[in-house]
Amino acid sequence: MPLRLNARHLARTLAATAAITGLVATAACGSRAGEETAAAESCVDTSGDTVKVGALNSLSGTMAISETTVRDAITLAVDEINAAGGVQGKEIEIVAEDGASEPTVFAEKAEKLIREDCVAAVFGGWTSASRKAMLPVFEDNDSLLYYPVQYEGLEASENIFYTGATTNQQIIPALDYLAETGVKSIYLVGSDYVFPRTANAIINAYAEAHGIEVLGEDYVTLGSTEFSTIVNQVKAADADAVFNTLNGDSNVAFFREYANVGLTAEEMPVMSVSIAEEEVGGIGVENIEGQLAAWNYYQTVDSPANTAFVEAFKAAYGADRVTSDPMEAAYNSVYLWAATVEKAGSFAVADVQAAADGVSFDSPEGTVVIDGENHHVTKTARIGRIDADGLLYTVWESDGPIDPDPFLDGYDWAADLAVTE
Amino acid sequence: MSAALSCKQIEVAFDGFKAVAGVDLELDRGEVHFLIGPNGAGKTTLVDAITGLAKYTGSVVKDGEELRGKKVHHIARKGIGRTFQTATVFENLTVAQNLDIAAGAGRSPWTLLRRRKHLPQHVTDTMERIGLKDKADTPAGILAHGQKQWLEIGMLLVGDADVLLLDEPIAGMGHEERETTGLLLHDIAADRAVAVVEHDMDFMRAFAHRVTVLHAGAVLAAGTVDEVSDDPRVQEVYLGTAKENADAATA
Amino acid sequence: MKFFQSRLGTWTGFAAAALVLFGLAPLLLSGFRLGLLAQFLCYAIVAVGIGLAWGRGGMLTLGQGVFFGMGAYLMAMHLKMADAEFRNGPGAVPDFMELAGIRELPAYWAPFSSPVFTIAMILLLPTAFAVLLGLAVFKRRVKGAYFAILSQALAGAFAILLIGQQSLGGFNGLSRFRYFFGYNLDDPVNQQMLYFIAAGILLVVLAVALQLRRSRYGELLVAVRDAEERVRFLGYDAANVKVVAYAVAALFASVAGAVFVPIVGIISPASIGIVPSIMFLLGVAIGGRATLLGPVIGALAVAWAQTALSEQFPSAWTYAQGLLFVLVIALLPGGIASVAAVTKRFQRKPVEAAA
Amino acid sequence: MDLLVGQLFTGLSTGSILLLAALGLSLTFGQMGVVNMAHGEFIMAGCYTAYVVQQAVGDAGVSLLIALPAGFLVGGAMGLVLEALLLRRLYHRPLDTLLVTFGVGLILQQAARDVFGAPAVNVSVPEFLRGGVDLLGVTVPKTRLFIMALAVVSVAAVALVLRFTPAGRRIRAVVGNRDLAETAGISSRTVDAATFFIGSGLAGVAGVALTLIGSTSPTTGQSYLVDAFLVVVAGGLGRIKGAVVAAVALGAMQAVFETYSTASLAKVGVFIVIVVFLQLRPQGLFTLRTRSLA
Repeated sequence: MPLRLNARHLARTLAATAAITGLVATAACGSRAGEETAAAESCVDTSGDTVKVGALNSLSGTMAISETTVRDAITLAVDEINAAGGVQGKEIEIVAEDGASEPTVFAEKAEKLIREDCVAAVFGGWTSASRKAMLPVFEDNDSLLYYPVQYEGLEASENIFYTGATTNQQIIPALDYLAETGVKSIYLVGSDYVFPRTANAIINAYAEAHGIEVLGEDYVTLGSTEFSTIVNQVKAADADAVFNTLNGDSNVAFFREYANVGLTAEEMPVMSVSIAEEEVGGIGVENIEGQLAAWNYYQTVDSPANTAFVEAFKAAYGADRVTSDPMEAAYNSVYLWAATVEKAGSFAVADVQAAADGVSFDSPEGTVVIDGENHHVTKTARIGRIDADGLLYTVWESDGPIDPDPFLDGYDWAADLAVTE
Repeated sequence: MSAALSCKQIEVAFDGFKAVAGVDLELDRGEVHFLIGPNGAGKTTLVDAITGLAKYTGSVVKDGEELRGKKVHHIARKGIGRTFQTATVFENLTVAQNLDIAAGAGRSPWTLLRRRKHLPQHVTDTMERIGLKDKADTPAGILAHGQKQWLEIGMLLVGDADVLLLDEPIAGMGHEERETTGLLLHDIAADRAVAVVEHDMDFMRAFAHRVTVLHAGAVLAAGTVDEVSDDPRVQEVYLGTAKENADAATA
Repeated sequence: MKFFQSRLGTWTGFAAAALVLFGLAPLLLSGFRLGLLAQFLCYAIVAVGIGLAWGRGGMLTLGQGVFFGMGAYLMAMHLKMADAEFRNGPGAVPDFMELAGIRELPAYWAPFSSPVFTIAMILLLPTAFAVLLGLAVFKRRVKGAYFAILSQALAGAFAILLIGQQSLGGFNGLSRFRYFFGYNLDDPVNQQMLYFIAAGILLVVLAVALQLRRSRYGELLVAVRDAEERVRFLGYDAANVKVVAYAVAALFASVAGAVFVPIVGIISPASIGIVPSIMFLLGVAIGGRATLLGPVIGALAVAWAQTALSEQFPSAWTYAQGLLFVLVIALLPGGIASVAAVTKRFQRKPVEAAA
Repeated sequence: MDLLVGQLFTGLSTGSILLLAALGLSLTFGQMGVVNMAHGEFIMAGCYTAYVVQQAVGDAGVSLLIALPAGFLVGGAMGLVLEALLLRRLYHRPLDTLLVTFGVGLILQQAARDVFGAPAVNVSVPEFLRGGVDLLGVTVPKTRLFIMALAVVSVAAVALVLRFTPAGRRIRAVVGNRDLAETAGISSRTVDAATFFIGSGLAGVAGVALTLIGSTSPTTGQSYLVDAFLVVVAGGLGRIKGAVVAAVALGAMQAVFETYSTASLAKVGVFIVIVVFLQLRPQGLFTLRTRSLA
């Protein structure tokens, strides 16, 4: 019989398969748009002596550069809390996963942590893409994500706590500082993805309202190291300052090229929002000394809480390691979660959400308080100057913690940008 | 009798070097026409030119139609088939599949997308003719060397080529196989034009109806075996080459 | 082996596969694992196409991410449109555009509110693109490593192009889909439905590939792979033969991408660039490129290993992954599917040597 | 005028970076048919060689001079090992070399991450290469001039080695006709190893040079790889001359596209140009003529 198969047979196979699929699919149909879906059952088990939390950071791929340090900070915080008796008397157990620098992997691993490992909360994520990928997973499964990185704002989810800065706690203070120091024109350079684009939209609106001229706006592909053209254009534009939203490796090439064509921090300072202590080493202090950065935390912040944090971190990971803003925010996020759980007296998501408002933590950057409305935290803005020792030193600080305003509702000039959910 | 294929003033140049420099050639049906000449005489290049592989100036006309500038597969469809110095067959396919593909250049997409229910009659016949009937389901890759050459010739036959250009069809064959191949060539030349590029003089003497001798890209002599053998220039070229070869061997 | 070539054998094979996919898997796997399997099945669908183009046709397509991405983005556009319309009425702007400051719906988005148009585009656009590109490349006899590198550059360029398109979500891509043709995506029952759809499509795709392999075209494709010039000298336009397989592979990848989107819930340039495209290929190489089921097995095995290894060894799994590729491809060129053949050959070595 | 000169220079500079990255590939891919996806990781190894040497030596200028030959040796040694352990078995399966070396690249990348840490490290630019030189009204960074010079020197060195040394003649003989070379008594095995050593060594040199302008991290090499392959494809099989022309042309195109549109679109534009170009010259700019069918 081997030579008998033909098109008719194919048609039959196809029809049969289609029929099976159709049958099973219709029989299995669930709720339609507009109907309520049965809420997912949480499987978090708090009956034992331990409680599981997830740590989801990229340990491989391009983002591993930044995210491995965040993982270290999370681990440190968990160890400290455990040493102090745990949360609700239970020891915290970390379930570690690799996000592999890919949004789909973040989504997959987040779902695994929630549904298979039954973790009470997940700490991690870095890129906006990873957060956007995880958001529906946490909402659909009604679980909690603590996201530790400054980001572009314009988001608020019941299921995410944002412990990094939103735009009004980082970018707007940076612009305020530049305006205060007499900057009348700026040049925008950024990597081509959502954070720089959103940040630059805000900067343009701000500039228009405050009489600052934007002389140029350039984007390079992520990871690009080709800056001849852009740096030449920057030099030709002769702005008072450059606002830099480049990401990762691109900064190295940018600052080297910048110094090479003879531009200096004195005549045209660069304000960066993605360069922290970790990155300075890779760029080379000699290329970036004197330039500015905008964050909420530096290793040099003078507070007892920070002294303890830096000491503990160096003890755990080596004296040559530095601490940075995202690490601190990640460290804070674990403490904030623990404090919220203690306040709620429960690990249940609904209880944690209900208790979150007003929960505070005396963090290395100062006291941070959760805003129950938008799930962000209050943060003190700091402008730092990069010094010869590779560390950043505060040159300007906001008057106390700034309330988070992710949709920039409190800024008239941002009315065109602000979108409410 | 009109020529099945007529080539006029064929010239092929590589980087200024003329591999073929103005060759005229006529192939007639019913004839086995040998192309001989020393290495580098331009025999294979001439075949490449006719079949559209090498760019040339001049003219190749088959059945009143100019072939110059046509694509390889268009020329093949005009009924010009060729083989290669090393037999090129589809090694992972069976003999039957090889021949079936060769027979099907004109098949409609619909036919192609269906399974073959049975082999076309002329494929079966050709398999018989080239002596591979009992190998129908054998992968071509494990055929003996000579059998591959026959298969390749068979592929041209089922493809209805009436001008066959065979590049060293008996290379690597034993005595008996050569004999069989020679008879096969005569058999298929009954209603086709067959051109054979060969080095083997004995084989040429035994089976050539007509011979063209190429030297340095040009026709040195043409005619019957005897006419060509008696030509002093041919003798010189071949003796000279023989002498060079001998020198090279001792060097 | 003969059994599986017979009609009964084929039916049995498909019935067994259907039983496993539709019966056993949903019974044994948790909702999460079933969702993962659904995702892997999408990779398997891509793999079947690569098996055809590369394994049978010899075209090393390092750029299947392009077609996968096209299908995925086209589907994602429809889902975002449907989502916006459900919440804010016809002509509404999808949520991510609002965030990006795009107030007006771009004209090219509008037709994607129609499911029929979307599905037609998913089927036609990547296929047409593959035909055009294939004709451009194969007619000029660009092949082998040249074609591989060209298709890889295409994947890189495509990803970069998408990153620059704010109206397609830029670097973040498109995510947060709530409804799939009117069904809630957060309902576990509907997630299972998606799994069944993926499984059904895989079977259909396998059936199509099987028919292509067994047809005269399938033999011709192998002939082109092994001796393209010979085929040309037999009067075929070899480029057309290749284009068909390339386009079918593109179509499969596009369909896989379209199903992938509602299952995984996000599509971004990171899923379709150079590295993901190589990953598609590695599954096929490891499973056995020239066989029908090898690519499916390979794609599932690689995806599964990636998940399992990264769960067990989150920071060291890359080593295992790299080693797997090196060893399997260097030592077992026929892939997992050739294990049986290799053992058999080992047993009858004398015969083989004689041949 | 300034912009024009600037763009011209940028094109040359980008081109010479591409050329440095592609030169080794042109040997291994072009002449041997091996598609080495780990070439990017060899470049990365060169970057880290520069880093390690600088840590040991201290002075940036001296260490650069040591690192260039050291990078060549490190890259070359890695190439030799790869060739001996894996590629030697795969010469008849060129497309499989692509997949195998991709796996090797994954491993090397993770190894770099474990040895040197995931964050980028800094390799200081020597004092004498800092700053720029004014040329026709444009400030030209000295590092880029250095890289251009290095590219010229590397190309010249490769050309001289291939043309005038016995080893080079053997390499060209094997590339031209492997079987004939073997019958002439040339061990193609030794020649393959030598070719791979030189090709991979050039990747190491490129890596050392690239630390002058870019970052040094485990993923550094990847960003150069695809462009480098395109240079080799556009330049033509096994042709150094082709690689040079293609690299400069690609660099110039990138610079021009970038001026008139965005950097992202520039990449896409370059790709389209290459596909169109291959329509006209399917074998690249320059081709070796052989009589074989394949």
